[in-house]
Amino acid sequence: MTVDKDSKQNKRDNELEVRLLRTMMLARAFDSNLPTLYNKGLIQGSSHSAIGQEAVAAGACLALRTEDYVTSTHRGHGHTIAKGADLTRMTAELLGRETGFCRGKGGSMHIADFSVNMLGANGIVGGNFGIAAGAALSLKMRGSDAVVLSFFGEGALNQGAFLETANMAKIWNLPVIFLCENNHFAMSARPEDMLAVGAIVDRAGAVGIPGVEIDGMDVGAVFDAVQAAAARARAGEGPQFIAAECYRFEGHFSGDTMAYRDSAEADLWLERDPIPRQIQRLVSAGVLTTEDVTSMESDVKAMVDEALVQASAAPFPNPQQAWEDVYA
Amino acid sequence: MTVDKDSKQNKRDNELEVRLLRTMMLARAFDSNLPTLYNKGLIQGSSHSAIGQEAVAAGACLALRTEDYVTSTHRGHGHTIAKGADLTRMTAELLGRETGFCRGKGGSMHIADFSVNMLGANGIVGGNFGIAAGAALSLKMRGSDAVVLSFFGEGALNQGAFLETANMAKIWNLPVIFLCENNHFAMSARPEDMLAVGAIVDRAGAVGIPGVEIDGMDVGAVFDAVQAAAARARAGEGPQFIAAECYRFEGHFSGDTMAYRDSAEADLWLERDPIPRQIQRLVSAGVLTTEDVTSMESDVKAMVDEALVQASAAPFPNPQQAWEDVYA
Amino acid sequence: MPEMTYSAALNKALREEMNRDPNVFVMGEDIGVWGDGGGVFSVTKGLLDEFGSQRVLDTPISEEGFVSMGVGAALVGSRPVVEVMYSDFLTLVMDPLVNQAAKMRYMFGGQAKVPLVVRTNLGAAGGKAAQHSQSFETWFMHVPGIKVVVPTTPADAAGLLKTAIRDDNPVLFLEHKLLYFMKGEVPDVIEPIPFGQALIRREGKDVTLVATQVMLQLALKAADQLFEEEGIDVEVIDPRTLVPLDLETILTSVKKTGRCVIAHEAVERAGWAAEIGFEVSLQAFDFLDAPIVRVCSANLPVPYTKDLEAVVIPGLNDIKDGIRAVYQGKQYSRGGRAINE
Amino acid sequence: MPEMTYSAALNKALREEMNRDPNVFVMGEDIGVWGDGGGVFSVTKGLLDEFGSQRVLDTPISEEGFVSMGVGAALVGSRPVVEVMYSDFLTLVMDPLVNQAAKMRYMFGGQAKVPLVVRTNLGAAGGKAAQHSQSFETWFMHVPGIKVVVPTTPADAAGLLKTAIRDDNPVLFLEHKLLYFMKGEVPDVIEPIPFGQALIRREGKDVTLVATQVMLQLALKAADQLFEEEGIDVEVIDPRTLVPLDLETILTSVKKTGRCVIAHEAVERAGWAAEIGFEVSLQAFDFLDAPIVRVCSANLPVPYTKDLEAVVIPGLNDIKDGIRAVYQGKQYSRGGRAINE
Ligand SMILES: Cc1ncc(C[n+]2csc(CCOP(=O)(O)OP(=O)(O)O)c2C)c(N)n1
Ligand SMILES: Cc1ncc(C[n+]2csc(CCOP(=O)(O)OP(=O)(O)O)c2C)c(N)n1
Ligand SMILES: [Mg+2]
Ligand SMILES: [Mg+2]
Repeated sequence: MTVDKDSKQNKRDNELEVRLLRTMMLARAFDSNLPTLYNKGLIQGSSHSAIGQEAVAAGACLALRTEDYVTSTHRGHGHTIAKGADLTRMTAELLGRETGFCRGKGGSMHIADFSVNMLGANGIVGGNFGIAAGAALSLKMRGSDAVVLSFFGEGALNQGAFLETANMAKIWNLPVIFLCENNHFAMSARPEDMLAVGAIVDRAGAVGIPGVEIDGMDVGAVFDAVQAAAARARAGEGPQFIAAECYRFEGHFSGDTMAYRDSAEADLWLERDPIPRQIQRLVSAGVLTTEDVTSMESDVKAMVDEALVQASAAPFPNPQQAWEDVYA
Repeated sequence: MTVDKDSKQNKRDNELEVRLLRTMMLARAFDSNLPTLYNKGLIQGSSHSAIGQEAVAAGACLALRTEDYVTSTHRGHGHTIAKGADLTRMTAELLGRETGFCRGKGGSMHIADFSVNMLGANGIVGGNFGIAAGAALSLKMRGSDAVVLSFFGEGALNQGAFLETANMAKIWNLPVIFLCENNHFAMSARPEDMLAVGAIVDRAGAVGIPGVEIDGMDVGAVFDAVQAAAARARAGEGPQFIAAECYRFEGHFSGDTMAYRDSAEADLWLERDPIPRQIQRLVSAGVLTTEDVTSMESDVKAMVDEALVQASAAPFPNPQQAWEDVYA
Repeated sequence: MPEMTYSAALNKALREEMNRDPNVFVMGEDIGVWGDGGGVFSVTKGLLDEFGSQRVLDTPISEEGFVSMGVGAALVGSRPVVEVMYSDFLTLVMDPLVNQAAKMRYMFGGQAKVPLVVRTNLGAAGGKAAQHSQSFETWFMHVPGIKVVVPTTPADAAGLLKTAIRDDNPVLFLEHKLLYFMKGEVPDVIEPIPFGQALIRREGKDVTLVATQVMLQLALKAADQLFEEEGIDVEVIDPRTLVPLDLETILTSVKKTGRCVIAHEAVERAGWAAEIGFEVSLQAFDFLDAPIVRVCSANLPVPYTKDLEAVVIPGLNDIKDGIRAVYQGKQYSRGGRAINE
Repeated sequence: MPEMTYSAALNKALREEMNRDPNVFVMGEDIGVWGDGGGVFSVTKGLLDEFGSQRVLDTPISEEGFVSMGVGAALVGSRPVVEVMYSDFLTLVMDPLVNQAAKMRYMFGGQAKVPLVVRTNLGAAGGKAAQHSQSFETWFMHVPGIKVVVPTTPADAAGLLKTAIRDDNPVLFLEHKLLYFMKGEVPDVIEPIPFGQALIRREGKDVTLVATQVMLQLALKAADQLFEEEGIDVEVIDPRTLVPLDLETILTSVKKTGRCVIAHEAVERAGWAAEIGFEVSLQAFDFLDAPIVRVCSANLPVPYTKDLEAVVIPGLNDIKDGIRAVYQGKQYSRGGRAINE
């Protein structure tokens, strides 16, 4: 299955192509910093790097409107950045500061920015299926033409919540896009061992939802697929399913030695890194020079560094704040 | 999709055909008594009649061996009878007597006879999927060639537990048969409104399990399909799925006025009653005379009546017994 | 004031809230077309006709899914009222309730608001056995971030439901199967009843008795009988909401009476009687003239047959015995413990 | 006696049981090939190599499904040991545990036997926030039919796990994240340790302190420090199993000391300290010289950042304060209540 090209409303222009690249670079730069922050003891708990998967986050979020919603997973930094969240407040949250999006209460696993309709990462695998579908139900009821995109990993497809909510999304024809990031690992588990179907999209077939399988290492392909899906959902065609094939370049979380990983397989995927690929495309098309690229790279790095500086200057919450935010 | 005739091991002989009829008659006679028992205040709580669905219970259980297991639902009398449970102890359980299968602790909704490998009705819709698949896992591990058959209604297909356990049954190639009784109602809910797939078997496709759709009003068709599925499961071909199309002739439970039911639709199904159909078949084939049939009918009625007499004579449990059976 | 059933009162409150606020909608299994037009216990009767299938959603049998969709809908501006047919099935929706709804506002640092009501019904109702008779309200008292409502009278049911719907937090609204068709007076104009305000249902000077729902009804009967028969004057308190809990009213009463009984239908061990009893024993330490008594379900699953059910679920005589025990300063226990406990 | 970690001790017990009984098998997420060969906390390390993929099953992310398969397997003769990666995910398996495993023997009138062990880990472990830090053990005390084990030392973990596996009933075996890599002496030959036998970890005459797991460790430290610094002599009791509960040992101690502190990491409201505290306040009514003190997590979700986490989860000083309070006959509270409680 491939993307239905006809339903595309806009062609990607150069400005967009560059934004896609820049968004991926920013997400990469952000996650590249995690090990350092860890080693310095600045982050607690777990945080999960999405290095290698930036094309999915960037392509998807840039294909959405600001008023559209996304729900994310434990591996949510890229999604959050791509949806437009402020880097300093994100960093502050990871550092547990008062100025963080969650006032230091959430950390990486619960990063959320409601001001850009990013409804939150989730520590429960599969926990956001229903939240996404329910948000879509509300939007539909209230006559909004916004859509909801639910990011999730292929491992989450084995949660019963998927069947339940996708089924309801279909029978009620809800404007929700299920975007599966098949990064080929759920911790150490491989989809071929755990998913009793050949193709990821077959699982959507079980609930009658049309699915497409796309190259999740190609940011343009992701953008096109999501744009098309969003257009269909907005037009009242109901839920959509996209399986984006990608790869988790790093360990599940910091400290994962990946003893279970086959290095030959990994090498093949590392060659398909979505960032060099987009660079290559734009440079060879003459849209960017290599100098442009270098300066973009140092730009995003500077942004991430600056965010860290600013976030580090922010205070930790006052212990009394632990008692706040339980009830509205 | 139809049953794979080649995998049938035995042809149905006349003796079996008569046993199938008799089993259906017994199940019908048992459930026909429920309203009276209710009105007399002899049964508490809810019990669910499977009148109209006897072909599924009889065909399926007679196609299994004694050492094979079944799990059942809230609508489990027919399954229990067909698996070979003693009528008097069943009746005693419905009447809450000490001699009941569950010593009066379970009632209709938790009817179970472990001596014939009937692992219990279940008050939780979908609650038995995992129990069936887990039993199959244990059998496989221990090198048994018994299989497990899980009865469930089409409404249960919307429980996430189905996806989860069917998926594991498939990846681990377990000897379990998922037998969906599509009686076209889940209380007042219709499958066409609730199941986002055209064919019931498509849901099994989502987890790569081969499925057949059969006429659940034809006891022979059910027998053949289950026999074939059991043979495949026993031969190591893993989980099987059967959708038996049938109809709930009575209300969901006693007192259900069925205001939601379309009588024209019901009339069509009532004409397909599996019992007259099997009678017709056997009488016209000369296997049974109408006298034989009449005497079978009074036979089973006498059995049910006798069971009621005996069960009614049994004592209620001693209050002290409430404290027993919590822990082994 | 008109008399109506608990079920009809809930129905009225729901209808009025749906008329008042277009963001309120209801969903659940068989709440639309079942029976005489909505809901196994008729709470949603007539709503499908009045508000249409866009706001009255008959769901598939997918409890985890539709409760979690309620959370999502609440998060972006709707005010869903989701029905779970029996509270025993709360086992299936613990994740959306506990890990999502109750935590979102906190873990997102105040960004989120989850105005979700989940309605269901507690308790035994005669022969419904182990999987359709349970009372799980205590679990949710142990989960910060969710409110827990346990109304007994039709008027309270209606007024508290309005408050629940207008509350910006997740509310678990726990009805009781045996109350649905009991009647009581309900004001013509149903005003929201604030959470966290216990009611003294009967004044008395000798013993304080805290109870909810069916146990509250039995408690009132027990109090009247004991006053008549033995001159024991029992003050009966209905907390109405368990979270927030109006401990003040209870403490004030215990300080007056010096004796306290707590009755609930939930299993005794680790049930909420322990929580209230513990707090009372602390905060009224110097006022207590006798050990506190709790009258609760035995530590057993609920069996099917009548005589056994009666061993597990407390009845009128159990409550009377409990009151007499505390009055005489004796301990009270509903019978042997389960093996191996 | 060799020293080993809690995780290694569990691993050893599991391996020995798998060798002893071919019906024992393990399943769960990432228990086979993850990490250095099994389990996020290494409890199942090496088992896949030793016993093969027929008895060591790496599962999909389908908690409800695989726990319920554990129930089914147990029902027909296997002895499954099922791992749930974090106890927060128990929200997903409440139905198979509560409505199925715990009830089957009872509702089937003794026909069924469910020798199932579900292992998981409780508690906060530094920045794991609201969905990976919870302690739900109290919920299961409120469910007749299931046993609840909360081991603290490596030796207890190993011995109690053996008992759990040999028990013919469903057992919820609750480890603690912060204990996995703590060391202790473990006997060469691991004998099963009977359920329902509390241990006096430290004798003392002034105050009885009941605690489990991390709180128990802090309690022992607090006791030593307070004895040194202030001469308060604390008796520290480790119940080891919550169901069955050895209340006798606790009561005997309280009758001796006249004072009682109960500490747990679970949320205070409706946590098991209330249950034990309530029973103690009844059964040692005439022996108590001061109101019982509980030192528990605040009624809040667990926040991410360190300073806030420390407000919620009790620390050494909180326990010392609790002991001092009971010693001085004062009430103790860990701080303001959450809004609206
Ligand atoms: C309900 C639940 N089960 C298990 C976990 C532990 N866990 C965290 S991430 C993960 C793997 C998820 O795999 P996938 O959905 O493919 O997402 P990915 O990590 O690959 O992004 C697991 C098992 C969890 N957080 N929640
Ligand atoms: C988890 C759960 N949800 C809801 C119910 C209430 N309920 C009992 S039977 C039933 C309908 C089941 O439909 P189906 O699976 O088709 O079986 P049928 O009744 O048609 O035999 C419902 C909703 C229940 N018992 N358990
Ligand atoms: Mg993955
Ligand atoms: Mg049905």
